[in-house]
Amino acid sequence: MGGGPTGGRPGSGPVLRARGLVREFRGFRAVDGVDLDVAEGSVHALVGPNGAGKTTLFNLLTGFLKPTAGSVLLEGRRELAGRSPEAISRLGVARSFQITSLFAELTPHQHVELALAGPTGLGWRFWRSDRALARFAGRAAELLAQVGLAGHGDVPAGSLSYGRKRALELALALALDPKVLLLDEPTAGMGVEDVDRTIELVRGIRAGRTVVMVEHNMNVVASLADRVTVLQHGKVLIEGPYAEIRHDPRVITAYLGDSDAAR
Amino acid sequence: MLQQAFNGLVGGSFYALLALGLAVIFGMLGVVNLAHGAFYMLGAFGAFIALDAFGLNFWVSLALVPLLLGVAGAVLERLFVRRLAPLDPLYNFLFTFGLALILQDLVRREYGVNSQPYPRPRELAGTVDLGLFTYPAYQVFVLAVSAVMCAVVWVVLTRTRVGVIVRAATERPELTRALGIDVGRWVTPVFGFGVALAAFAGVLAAPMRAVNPLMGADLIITVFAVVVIGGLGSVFGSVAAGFAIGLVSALGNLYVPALSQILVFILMAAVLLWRPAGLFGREEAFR
Amino acid sequence: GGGPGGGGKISDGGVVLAVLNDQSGIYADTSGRLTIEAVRMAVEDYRARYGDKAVAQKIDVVAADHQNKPEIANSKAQELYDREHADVILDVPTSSAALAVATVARNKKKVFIDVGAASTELEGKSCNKYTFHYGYNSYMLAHGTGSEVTKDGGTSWYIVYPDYAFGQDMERTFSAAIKAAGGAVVESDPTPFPNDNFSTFLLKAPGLDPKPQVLGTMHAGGDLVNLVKQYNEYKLRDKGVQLALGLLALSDIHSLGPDALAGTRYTTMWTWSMDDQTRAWADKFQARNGKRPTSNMAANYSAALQYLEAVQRAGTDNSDKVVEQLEGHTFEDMFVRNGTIRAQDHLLLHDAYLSQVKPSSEVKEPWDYEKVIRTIPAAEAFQPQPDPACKL
Amino acid sequence: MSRLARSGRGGIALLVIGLLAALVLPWLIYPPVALDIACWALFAAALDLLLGFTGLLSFGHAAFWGGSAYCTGLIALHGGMPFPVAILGGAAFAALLALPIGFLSVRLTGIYFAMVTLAFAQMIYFVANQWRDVTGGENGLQGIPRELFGLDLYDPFFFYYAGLPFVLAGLLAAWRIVRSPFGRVLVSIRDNPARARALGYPVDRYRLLAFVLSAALSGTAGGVFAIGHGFASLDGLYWTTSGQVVMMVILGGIGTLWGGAIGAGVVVQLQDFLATAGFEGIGIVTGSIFIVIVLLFRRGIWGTARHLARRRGLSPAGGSGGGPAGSPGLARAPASPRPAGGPPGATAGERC
Amino acid sequence: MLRVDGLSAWYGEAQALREVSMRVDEGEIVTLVGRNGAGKTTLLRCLMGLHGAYGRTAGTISLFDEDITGLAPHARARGGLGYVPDDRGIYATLSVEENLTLAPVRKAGGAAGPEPWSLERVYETFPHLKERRRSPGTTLSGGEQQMLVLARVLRTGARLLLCDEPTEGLSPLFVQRIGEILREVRAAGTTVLLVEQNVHFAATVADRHYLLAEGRIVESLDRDQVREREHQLLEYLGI
Ligand SMILES: Nc1ncnc2c1ncn2[C@@H]1O[C@H](COP(=O)(O)OP(=O)(O)OP(=O)(O)O)[C@@H](O)[C@H]1O
Ligand SMILES: Nc1ncnc2c1ncn2[C@@H]1O[C@H](COP(=O)(O)OP(=O)(O)OP(=O)(O)O)[C@@H](O)[C@H]1O
Ligand SMILES: [Mg+2]
Ligand SMILES: [Mg+2]
Repeated sequence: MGGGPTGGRPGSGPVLRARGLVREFRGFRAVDGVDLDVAEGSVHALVGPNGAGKTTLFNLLTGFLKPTAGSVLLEGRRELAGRSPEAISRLGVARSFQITSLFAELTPHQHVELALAGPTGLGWRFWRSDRALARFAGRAAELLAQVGLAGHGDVPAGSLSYGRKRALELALALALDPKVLLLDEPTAGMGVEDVDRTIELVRGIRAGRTVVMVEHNMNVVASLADRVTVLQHGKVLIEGPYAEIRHDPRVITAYLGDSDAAR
Repeated sequence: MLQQAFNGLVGGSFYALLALGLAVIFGMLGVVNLAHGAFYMLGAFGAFIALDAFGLNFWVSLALVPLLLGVAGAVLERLFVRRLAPLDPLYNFLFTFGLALILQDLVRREYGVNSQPYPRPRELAGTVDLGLFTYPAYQVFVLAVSAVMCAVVWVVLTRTRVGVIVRAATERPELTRALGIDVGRWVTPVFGFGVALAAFAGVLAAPMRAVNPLMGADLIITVFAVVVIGGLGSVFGSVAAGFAIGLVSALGNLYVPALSQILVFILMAAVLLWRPAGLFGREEAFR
Repeated sequence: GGGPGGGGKISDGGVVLAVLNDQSGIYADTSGRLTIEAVRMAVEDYRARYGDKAVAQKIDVVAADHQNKPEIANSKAQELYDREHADVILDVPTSSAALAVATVARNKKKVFIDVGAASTELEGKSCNKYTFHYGYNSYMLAHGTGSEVTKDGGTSWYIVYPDYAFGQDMERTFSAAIKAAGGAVVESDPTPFPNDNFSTFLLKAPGLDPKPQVLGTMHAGGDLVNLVKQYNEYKLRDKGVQLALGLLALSDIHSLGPDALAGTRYTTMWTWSMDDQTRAWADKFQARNGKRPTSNMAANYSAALQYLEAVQRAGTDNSDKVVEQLEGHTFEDMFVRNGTIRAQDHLLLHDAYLSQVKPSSEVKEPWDYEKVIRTIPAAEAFQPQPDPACKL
Repeated sequence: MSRLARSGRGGIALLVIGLLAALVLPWLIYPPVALDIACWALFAAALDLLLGFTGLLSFGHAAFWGGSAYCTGLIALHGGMPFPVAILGGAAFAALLALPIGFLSVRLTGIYFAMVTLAFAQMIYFVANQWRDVTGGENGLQGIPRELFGLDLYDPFFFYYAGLPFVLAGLLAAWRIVRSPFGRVLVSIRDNPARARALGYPVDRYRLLAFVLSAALSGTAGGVFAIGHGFASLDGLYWTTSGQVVMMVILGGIGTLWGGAIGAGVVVQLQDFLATAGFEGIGIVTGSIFIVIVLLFRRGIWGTARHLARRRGLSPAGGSGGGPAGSPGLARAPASPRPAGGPPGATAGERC
Repeated sequence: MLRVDGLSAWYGEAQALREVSMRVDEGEIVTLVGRNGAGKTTLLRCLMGLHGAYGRTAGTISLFDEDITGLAPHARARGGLGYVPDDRGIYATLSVEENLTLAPVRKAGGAAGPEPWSLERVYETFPHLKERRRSPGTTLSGGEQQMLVLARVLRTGARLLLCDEPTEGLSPLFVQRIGEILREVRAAGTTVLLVEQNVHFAATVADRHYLLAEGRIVESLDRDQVREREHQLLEYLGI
């Protein structure tokens, strides 16, 4: 597969480089020898049929699962495989969850504050007042507005509707201000309006950042992705710009179908 | 040595039976039943009262007492446990703790803390020749009966849909209803059954152990450790761990008496640190 | 209770006896509520004896339940002395509770007569001027059985004991007594506490080398019942291993049925069926309470009575004066024979009894299970010398 | 924000009331009992720090309370130190003890965590039981002195005021911890550990710190208790002690911090009352209280009061989260039995 | 077949549904569309009898001309309702196959209605599930879980399916496949009430649309209007 420069700015090496990643679940290989290069500054889409191993791959990249074999290099230097999720997050690789994962009792506002406070080490200060967190309030409000949650910042996240939870999920990933942002189906469950806003949002934040996204919504992929990797049965089927892969017959039979139904 | 091992299995059969009841109730209803020890005690007292007040012999008690207590357990489920089921498991944990205190104290007030006499059934007074050694008949009986009981329960739970339905009902009661299952109809008898198992163990214990209000209180902590070692909720794991712990503690008493008091706890801590869900527990998916 | 006499000889207008014990836990049957009744009987007997000449005209009996928790015993003891104006606290089973109350007694300078606890520490390093130990202790229990049974020919022993301080004390004293009497301890094993499965030890016993003649156990209550039930299951008696017990309560015999224990020997401080005097008192007790008294109840009766007698002799309930009267006092009563309260450590020395369980064929009336086979004289029954750690 | 401000002002009023209550307590009730209440209140708050705010139900906190009691006692007894030093030493010992225990147990949650902490506590109990040369076995460690520079503090009334500063400082610390950025992180970990990880928070280390802090506070309480009674007993290490403090927290209301103090007051007073009431059914009474609380007042005393106050207040949202169904919104899942650290997304349907 | 009259629902004090009236006829596929938070999920929960745990409701619901307003969820399920929740509702403690076979199958040969799907048919249609049938339910990938829920409800032979966003997280190919399946089951006599964010998809399968906004039905487009007024619909959704 591709080792060459892939989209983004020429000359910059891959910010994330996976080699021979394998993950087995009791003999079942969910990810089966994946090589992946994500160029710095690019938006890299990961698509593939359900159960192809996309989320599992994300879990491997972010430390939520330990790979059975293989390595992941961040910026060509740091080995990520074997590190804990929190350590990887600290290194600037943030993720969102496919199945919404929030703090039911905290408000969206508090969610974002927590995400913002993480890198400052403020979280350890058990002797300080939590009013110290207020210094992130402004930025938090901004982020919530960006994802369309402006009016919903102060109710417990548990009582948000499904779509709004998805939006909050996105805001959290953004708040970490990561070098590499891994989004697992960011637009799933969102209304059409929000999908468009999310596209704009990702476009807006990609400056100075790398985005890897799993997405089944081809409109989103088409309008955002510089490169697309198609996974199937845990292996890379093909990789290339969207315009190329969408006509590949293998992709059409395995994934897209006749493109009419694609969003 | 062989005899010691055998004797460990006999001791283990009580752990296994009690752990089985706990595992049924926990694994399927998500209720950590702290009153399990109290029901065991009530089983033994039931046998005592049946003999003392009604002249009913051991065999009648062995059938009747678990039945009655099972019904009582079902009633409890209907009235209380169910109301707490949708909440945090902590609440049922506390509810059954309170229940245990009350039951224990009621029996104590009625009969005092001293042990009550209960004779061995005449039919099992002798010893049996097991080839390599002879052994008290009653203990052989206990081992056999509890092994059969555990096997039967295990088969019933794995071969029928009861287990599946009740587990589903516990995990998401509302959704399970929405799938067309009348949750209550299934859950109540299962709770009753778990209680009946405790009572059954209690009746079995009456002829060979001290029958007093506190007999369940201390035992139950060990049994909890057993269930955790086996994997909370895993019926097979609990039973296997029950027998295994019986064996280990018998041998532990023999070889490292200094540690005998904490052996079970050491084992439990070790197992949990190695396999956080217990030996046969199900690990959770990451998603 | 009495601050140093405010004019009258009896402080606060009366004498208050406080019973602090376990009314709802594991000692509720041996000690518990009926012990209070026993103390009331002592008060009545005192009144009957002295009538108008009684120094203490107004006597109250109050009670509290320490729930087997030392901190409750501690707070309650303070409260009994301070608020209930108790002049003496009686009973207090569980050694940690007893020791805690002893400290309170020392600080408050008020009398405490412990009956319920077995620990020898009460007359050892925790002894104090106001604390008395009455009735029995672990030395008496262990030493009596250990040496008497050995002298009777049971010379090789296998000892099992619950693994906590009481059991460890018992084991030590037992072994010493056996050796002093010319016997040998083949092996001794600690058992978990509490425990309901003793088969490991029981199976092991006959196989030891040399084979022990006596299995000595230091267990109590439910553990003891478990052990004996299993002892009989394994038919150890038929295999030539006799049973000797460190501690046996009447109720345990009742639980097990006399035949399960027939012939078993143990040491006791008192039995209701011992002689006519004790029977008369036990009948009175039963008429009143519907039950036979335990030895602990009898001991409390005696302790209360002897306290009141001391008040009578002192002519006041002032603690220091009463303690003076108690120290070195030699006496007998329904419970105590050849009794002396040793001045150096406040331990009551009196006769103890090596007893044996009757087979059911000899049991003539309910609860008549015990037969005294030998009196252990007061001088031998308890520690011959006061513990040097005790400084009053 | 306005809600914060409001609760701030209300909080100060309550603080003053609480402080006054603490100061006059020994006038109202028997001083040794008052001291017991104060100690248990701190112990309960320390446990609530873990149960209510970190979502970990420890059934082994007796190890820290009792362990510190022994350590405090030994320092005072053999070290001849003034009692404040002994108490601090005890608290430090508890924290030290919590380090390995916590390190091994914080990886588990729910019932598993409860069981492992119970197991460790039982081990400590048996060690203390057998190591009688140091601990005095079941006789306990008796005669712990409570001198302070020659001052006679044997009068429990005076000692109450000598011990109170420790308790108050401990409570203050607990309050600070809960209302700190650290406390916020704990709540988030309680709600969803996987999410907290993804945000870069090392969950286990946070839990461990919470565990150690909680142990240190429990140790402070246990130390004052030991000095106050003049002894340390095995009873303090037994699992019933852990059970009792859990009961206090629940009675007061999980996650309310101050509720524990009320729970402590009720339980200790009740025990004191039952000791002389002549009603030989402590189990029946305590058991019934448990059941009534669980069935009718799940928020606990403080929690119920706070709920009513809020309902009467303006904010309709109250405090209750979006918890599922019938849950009256109080205490959140501290002991979810199934997932051992799994993200709730995997199991908890309606949550998030 | 389904009639809703004046249905309102609250979460505590907040009203989520306001006087919703609607009907679904036998053999139709009807979609409910609306922005996030419009109340779609709430409506389905009310129909299934699941809202009681969250707050109060008012109004009446009838199925086959029978008032089912007061019935428990399991009684409604027996009456022919099948439910696909928006959070998928997979049991973590059950294996995939146990998840599938949990719900009782409506007896064949009873009242008219679709033939319940056999296990073989399920596995044929969703080969993924067959492969993973022994795994715990929640270890499935997001999309596989979605298949599992749909298969579960088809297996019961429910006559009216309430599906909350069944295509969320599915690959384009599979979305297409779901569309086919829905048309297929309709042909076999199943009626479907569908909540959908994917309007294109909705337009391809549905006979009618209800538009929900802030808890109210604001528009109802029937069979003939659907195609021509699609743009209006999209507009309403903010596109
Ligand atoms: N913990 C696990 N145990 C067993 N199998 C697993 C586990 N996690 C994932 N799998 C399996 O691995 C495969 C890949 O899953 P993954 O979640 O990565 O798919 P995906 O590509 O994200 O699919 P989707 O688009 O549906 O989300 C699936 O078949 C799934 O069942
Ligand atoms: N558990 C809850 N507690 C309080 N309010 C809730 C709860 N669930 C939903 N709501 C509120 O009810 C309203 C309707 O929510 P509902 O989930 O029905 O919307 P929806 O149309 O399904 O949205 P989505 O497309 O995002 O799933 C929303 O304003 C939401 O915030
Ligand atoms: Mg996925
Ligand atoms: Mg919805």
